[in-house]
Amino acid sequence: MSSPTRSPLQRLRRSGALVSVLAILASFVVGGLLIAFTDRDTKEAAGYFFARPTDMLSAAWDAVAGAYAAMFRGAVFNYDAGTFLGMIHPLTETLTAATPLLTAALGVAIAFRAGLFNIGAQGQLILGAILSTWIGFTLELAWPLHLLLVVLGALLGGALWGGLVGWLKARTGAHEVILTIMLNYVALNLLGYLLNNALQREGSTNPVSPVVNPSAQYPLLLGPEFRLHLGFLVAVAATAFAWWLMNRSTLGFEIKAVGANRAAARTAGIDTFKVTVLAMVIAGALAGLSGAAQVNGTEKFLSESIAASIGFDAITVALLGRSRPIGVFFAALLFGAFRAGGVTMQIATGTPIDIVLVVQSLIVLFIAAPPLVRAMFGLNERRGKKNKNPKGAAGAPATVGGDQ
Amino acid sequence: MKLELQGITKAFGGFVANDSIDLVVEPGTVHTLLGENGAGKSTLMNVLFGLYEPTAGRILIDGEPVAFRGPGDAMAHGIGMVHQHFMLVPVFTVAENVALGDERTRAAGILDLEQTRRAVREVSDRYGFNVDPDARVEDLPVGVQQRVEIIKALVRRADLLILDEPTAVLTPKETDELIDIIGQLKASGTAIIFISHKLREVKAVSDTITVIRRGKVVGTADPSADATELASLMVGRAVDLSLGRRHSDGGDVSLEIRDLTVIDELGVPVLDHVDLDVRRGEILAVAGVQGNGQTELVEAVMGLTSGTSGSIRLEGRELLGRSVKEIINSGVGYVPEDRSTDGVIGSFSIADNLVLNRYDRAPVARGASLRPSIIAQNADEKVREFDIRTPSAQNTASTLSGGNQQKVVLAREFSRELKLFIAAQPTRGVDVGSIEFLHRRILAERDKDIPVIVVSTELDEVAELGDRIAVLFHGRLMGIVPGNTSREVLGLMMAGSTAEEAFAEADRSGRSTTDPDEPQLPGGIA
Amino acid sequence: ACGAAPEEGDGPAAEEIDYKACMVSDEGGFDDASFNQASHEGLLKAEEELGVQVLDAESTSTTDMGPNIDEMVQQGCNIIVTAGFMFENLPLDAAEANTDTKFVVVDYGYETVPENMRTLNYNTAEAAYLAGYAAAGYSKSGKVGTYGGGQITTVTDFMNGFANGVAKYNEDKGADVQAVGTDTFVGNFSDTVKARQIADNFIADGVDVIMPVAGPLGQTAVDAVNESSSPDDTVVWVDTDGHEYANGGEEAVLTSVMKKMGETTFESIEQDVNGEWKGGAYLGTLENGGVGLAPFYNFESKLPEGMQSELDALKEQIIAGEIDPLA
Amino acid sequence: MSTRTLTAPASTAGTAPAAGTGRRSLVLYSAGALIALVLFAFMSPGGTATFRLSAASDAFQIPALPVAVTPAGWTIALLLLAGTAYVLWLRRSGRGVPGWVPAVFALLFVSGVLIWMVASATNPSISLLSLLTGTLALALPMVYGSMGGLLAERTGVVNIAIEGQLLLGAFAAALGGSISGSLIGALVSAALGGVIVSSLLTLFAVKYQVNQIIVGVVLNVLVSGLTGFLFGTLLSGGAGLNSPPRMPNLPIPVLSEIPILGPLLFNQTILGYLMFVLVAVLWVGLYKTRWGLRVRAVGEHPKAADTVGIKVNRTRVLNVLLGGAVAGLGGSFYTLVSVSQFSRDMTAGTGFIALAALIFGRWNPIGAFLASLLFGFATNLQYVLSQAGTEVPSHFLAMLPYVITILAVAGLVGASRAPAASGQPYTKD
Ligand SMILES: Nc1ncnc2c1ncn2[C@@H]1O[C@H](COP(=O)(O)OP(=O)(O)OP(=O)(O)O)[C@@H](O)[C@H]1O
Ligand SMILES: Nc1ncnc2c1ncn2[C@@H]1O[C@H](COP(=O)(O)OP(=O)(O)OP(=O)(O)O)[C@@H](O)[C@H]1O
Ligand SMILES: [Mg+2]
Ligand SMILES: [Mg+2]
Repeated sequence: MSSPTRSPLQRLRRSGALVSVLAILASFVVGGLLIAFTDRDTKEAAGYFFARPTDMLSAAWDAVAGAYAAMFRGAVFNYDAGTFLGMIHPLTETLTAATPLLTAALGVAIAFRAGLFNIGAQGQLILGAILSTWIGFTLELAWPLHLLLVVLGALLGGALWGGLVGWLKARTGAHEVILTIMLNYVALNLLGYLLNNALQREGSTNPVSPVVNPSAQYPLLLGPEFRLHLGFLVAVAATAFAWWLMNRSTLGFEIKAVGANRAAARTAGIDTFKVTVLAMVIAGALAGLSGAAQVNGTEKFLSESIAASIGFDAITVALLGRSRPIGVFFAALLFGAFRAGGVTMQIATGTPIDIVLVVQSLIVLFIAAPPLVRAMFGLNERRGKKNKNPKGAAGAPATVGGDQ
Repeated sequence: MKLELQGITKAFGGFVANDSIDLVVEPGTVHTLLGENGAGKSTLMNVLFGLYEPTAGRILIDGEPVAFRGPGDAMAHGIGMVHQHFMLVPVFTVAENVALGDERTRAAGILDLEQTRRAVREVSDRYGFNVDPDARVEDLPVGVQQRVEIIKALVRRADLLILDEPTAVLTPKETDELIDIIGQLKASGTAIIFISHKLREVKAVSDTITVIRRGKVVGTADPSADATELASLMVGRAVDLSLGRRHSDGGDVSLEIRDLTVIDELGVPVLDHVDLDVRRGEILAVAGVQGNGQTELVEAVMGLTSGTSGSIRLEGRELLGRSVKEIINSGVGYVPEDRSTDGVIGSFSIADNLVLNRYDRAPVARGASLRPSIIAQNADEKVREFDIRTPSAQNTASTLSGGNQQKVVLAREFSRELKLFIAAQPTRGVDVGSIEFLHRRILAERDKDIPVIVVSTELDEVAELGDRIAVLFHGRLMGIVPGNTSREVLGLMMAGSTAEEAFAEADRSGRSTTDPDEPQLPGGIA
Repeated sequence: ACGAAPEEGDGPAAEEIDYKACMVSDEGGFDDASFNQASHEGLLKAEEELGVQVLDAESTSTTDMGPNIDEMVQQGCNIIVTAGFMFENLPLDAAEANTDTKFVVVDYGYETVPENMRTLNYNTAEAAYLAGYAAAGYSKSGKVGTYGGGQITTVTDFMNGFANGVAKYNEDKGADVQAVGTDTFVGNFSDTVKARQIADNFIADGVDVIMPVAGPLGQTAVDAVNESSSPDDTVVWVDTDGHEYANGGEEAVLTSVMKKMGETTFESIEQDVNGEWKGGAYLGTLENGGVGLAPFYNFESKLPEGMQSELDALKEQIIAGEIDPLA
Repeated sequence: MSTRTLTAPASTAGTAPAAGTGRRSLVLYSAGALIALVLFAFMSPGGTATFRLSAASDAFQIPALPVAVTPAGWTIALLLLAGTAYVLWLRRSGRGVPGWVPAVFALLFVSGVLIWMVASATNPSISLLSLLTGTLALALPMVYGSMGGLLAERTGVVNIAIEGQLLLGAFAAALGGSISGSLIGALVSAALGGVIVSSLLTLFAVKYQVNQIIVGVVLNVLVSGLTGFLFGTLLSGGAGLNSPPRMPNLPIPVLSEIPILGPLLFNQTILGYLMFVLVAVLWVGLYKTRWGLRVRAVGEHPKAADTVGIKVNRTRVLNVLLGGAVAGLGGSFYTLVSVSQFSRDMTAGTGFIALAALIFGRWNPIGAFLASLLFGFATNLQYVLSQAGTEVPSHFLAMLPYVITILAVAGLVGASRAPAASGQPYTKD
């Protein structure tokens, strides 16, 4: 909905920034408990808890504080680094990790707004990666042109895979959840096949592609010391585009209308077939863009695990961002930070990386349930101020099934 | 059973929907609640039925205070309710719906639907309902669904029956039948609370009338009071129920429908070779019992049906085969019969709903971009012009009451240059105050020399608005008759007589073929 | 929860030295029952026996691998072990940029290996060839089988070597033992139900020796064999010695194709700790003991007469280059 | 757009996958027949395809079934052509296509593909029996998952967290089984594991009305992280916490001796038998009992249920919890039957396939069961064929189950409608 009178900042405040902060805090506390309970030193000290209880408490505290401090150093600002560049290095890692998440999540979010639960970012990303790899190593072109072609290829690959879902859904009514899940696997196997055949690196027996030509790579933004590449700016541009699309464009209006009330949209003359297909095409194209960021930005070659879990994380990111482009942007940064911070935390303190998943999911849950957070922190729940329309607020289709 | 409500107050957050309401319902009487949309009638009934917990006040049954923790308790005390929006599970059969919550079972919780079927048949026979217990509810016409709701209450032996706007979707004949049934129930000692916006039937059934305005009881009225009086009491200002309209013969034929046939998914023709002309500046009212092809007629014109053949020409231009968008853009305005499903998008702002079918055209759009300032400005204008009751046009449409949602739809359609205006059931469930407003706006459109089609199952509305009246039965056109044709004749046509047969029949029975209420003006264009 | 509090200054058991040995896994993690785990055990052995400090990191995706290596460098690691081909050129780049740090790369190689790097590769086909030969000799049904987790070289080398060993047996003995499943892949390294079903299909088909090359999924074959109606069904385990390593391995594992990643990883660390770093490309073979066939334990007696000596002879031929196990 | 919409969103009942009608299925029929003609008849690899009907280990050996490939191919192709003509004729004369037509058509087509693929393998002989037993085994966790999902979704609570329920079930079975040393202990813990996920789902989705899809998606991640974390810190410590007891097969005397059917149906684990019982009980429960009537009402029209005194949210909570127990039990299959220990993310996306099966089966227990079987069949077909040494590259074989599902959903089943209230929290004032 276009609500030009409210700025994003105001909306953030209204959505209860305090609750969000508390939600994050609560998640870290739960994660901290897990860390403490499984920490080796803490367990050791617990063995003689009654003899010297402070040992256990301080051991627990050390474990938790150490882990989180390391995470902060790895994701935001490394106060231990000797140089300024070293200090801001973590931040650039966060941005790098956020890049593919961001575009894929934008795609998921746009599909959500059209009432489509797109679990297929993974497959769309893979198709984008396949095409951008292929263009990236077979062609010999000058830099900006080659990269441009790569990006177009990525968009096209994802758009095809997403559009196929939209088309099948609109044509046959087949459920998009089934279609996207199945197509993820088809894409993965297609990738595996190509990596053992047409896309296999010469002289290699492993399923990896050749390295893409330098002219097909996103140039590094801050020099060779940093992995941050132009793909990040492309993702920022994609966010701006998505914002315009969803808040200012006629197509976005149609997408939202179809997502909110298909019958009314049809009555108002909106071509629901076209919108369903286009929404999935755009969603797929954005996920495809993540494929380009992976291949032509960070990895430089294609492998079977090119999509990692980006396509699935993107769903969470999109939901956390309430399917609003700006929200998705910040959610992607948060998840990027976890990714970057998790690396340092794991190495510096030996805390298993899985804890990051736990904390991440708790954050999403708590942020989505403000009354729970208020209750946990003993803040009085304001009566009658009920979360009136939670499903609308979250921006996800409420149902998996059914043509709304 | 004697029911007393004492000081019932119900607040939603800060908003007080019921403000210490007192009410006494005597056994074997019909007590009518009258009030505008949003006056708080349904809320009060929901409190009584245990669906809402009252903020204050108490309920007494036969002098004993009772407390309901849920509808189960209310039913246990002999209260039955037919809700304004039917509480039937569409995919269930009648028997399953009736059984729900009060199931007969055999061992191990296995349903014994036979017992329920028997009970349904019993009640159905007693009151002549003619309901098949094994029919699936979603396949039934609304009138029958209504009866299923009543059966549900009766099978549970309700001593007090609440009927919340039971006639909103009924045809005149069904309404008459319902009134009969209410009479029978009353005679058997059942107390009835009746809610309706239709003053004619209110006058027909009520023993007592209580008028509610903005959550408060503002008085009682005598059923013999005249309609205008009741309306004024209800709205709190003088209401002029007669539109004082002039008849119009219309100008040139603008819309020509020829041989229009619509075949549904099962291959059954739901519209059968219909020919219709609509002239500039006239209102053609299309009457007919729900499910006889009116919906398909307007949807065919709008390009919303498939399996359509024939020809629909607007000013000589063929509409059939064009997309909905092209049809809208060629100047057809449309008020769909189900506003909340087809008319507005509940989660969109009122402002966005006001441009729902011209969001992609200048001035609302520039190229592929929307212009929020134009949308906002348009909204402010329309909210003022159409008196849409809302604190802000940025609120979502779902926060509006039905009448106000309808105003949004109308405002949207009237903000374009129209060449044809179609309104289906424009005032269904809307209170008299709003009806007056909506009717005036539709007439004003006609007077701008635009051809208008109004589809309604409401004979009052048909007679009120129609310059000519077309009647559909089983997808076929029974005839087109003058606007002042009597209810009697229209009723016969809606039951399947052709116009000639109907006039002959009415003549034979010696009744008037014209409506005495209708000022009989000879031709002449306004 | 009671007991005496330790006194201040109580150190760990091993004599700690100022040396950081570090390892980064690929997506499999350190409990993949395969190359990550085996190499990691070498690292843990170094911690215990050499007193080095250990840092380790699991990569959750390829995207984490670079940062993990960088972080290890930041942490001042003396030696960094990476396992798996997925690391590609990352260790090489890091080695070139950090010449003071040693790198050990498991299961991947480069044309030119810098001085501060040692690549560890294993010619598993050699040992798998022997296993295939032994399996063919053992099989009563005349059917043996193998399947992989995914179609990658480190997996298919085992499978092809095994199949060639079976063929060799047929050739030498004029037998007709079938090797099935050489193109059968679970499709991942985690879905136990699928892996188990493949093993069950094999068994139903009369296959009585199964060689699963699928990391943690290998356990499903051991369980399938232990629960099958025929006591003769067996498994050829890979990477480690399944007799000790697999759950229920004593009764099920005919032999194992060992790929001694733990030993060689440990050895690499030990070299550097002792100032004897050599670097370069290491290739584990039958000859140098980097790969090998585990003992047959209880199954020794069930093998055909003279099998052990035939295997020894084959081994010699392979070492001498007379047989190419992958041909 | 019709009178219906005045009351409540219309919805279809839980009927089993209905016959495909409409133009698109006609296209599909023709395409199927044409492919059959080209592939099975004209491009027939010839020779004989052998289908073995008993396992090598079976006491009772049934002779294998040899099929002459070319004649069989022609027969099938011609039958399919005839079928297409029949459908065309039915539609021309304005009649509906009976439900058995697409079923028989699909069966013939699949048989054709099967014969063709087997015949082109290096060793043109497969075991039909292990193809079928494997179908059941592969389907089992999916069936439990989709039944768990069904229990929740029938009350209008969307359950994306099936994957998490299976995984925590598998984990809990391993842990609980190891600690208690008993199968009962393992099963109870598995059910509890599923219930834990469910209780989080109800806490957030029912009590706090968080969008159900969000909760489900996130719970999967949470469980993956949590089990991964505990696996690393708790189970793999060598403390014997990851060695659950095994669940043996319990062949039913006599019955299990019946050729084909015996090994297929009467030589199962407890979980295997329970699966059949579960599907049957759920079907009867849902469509024939008071409980089922109420559950369906809550999922279709909670307000209507409320107005007749049914406690909507209580029903939802109970059902979601029960569904969690069911899915959790299914998860125990991983650690008690498939393999003897827990490993990271071992459910490998089965929960999502179960979700797809649930939708594919139109929220009907039998439909979901059949959908799971189809999926299990296609998966095992892939393995059986590659074992026989087919020419088709393994990656394409691996696509088989997914492609078949897409074709089936898009071609035959079309739109399936969820319970009408699905995803909508229920509140009243
Ligand atoms: N659940 C609710 N929460 C908040 N406000 C509500 C709720 N239900 C009703 N209201 C408000 O209470 C008022 C009374 O509504 P109610 O439905 O009782 O009116 P009504 O008299 O039945 O109107 P109508 O004639 O249109 O049916 C309305 O203004 C409405 O906005
Ligand atoms: N939970 C709620 N919170 C706030 N407002 C509500 C709630 N439920 C209903 N309302 C509001 O109650 C008002 C009246 O509802 P109601 O359904 O009675 O409308 P209505 O005027 O009767 O329309 P119609 O006659 O077409 O049904 C509407 O404004 C609706 O938005
Ligand atoms: Mg009302
Ligand atoms: Mg109303």
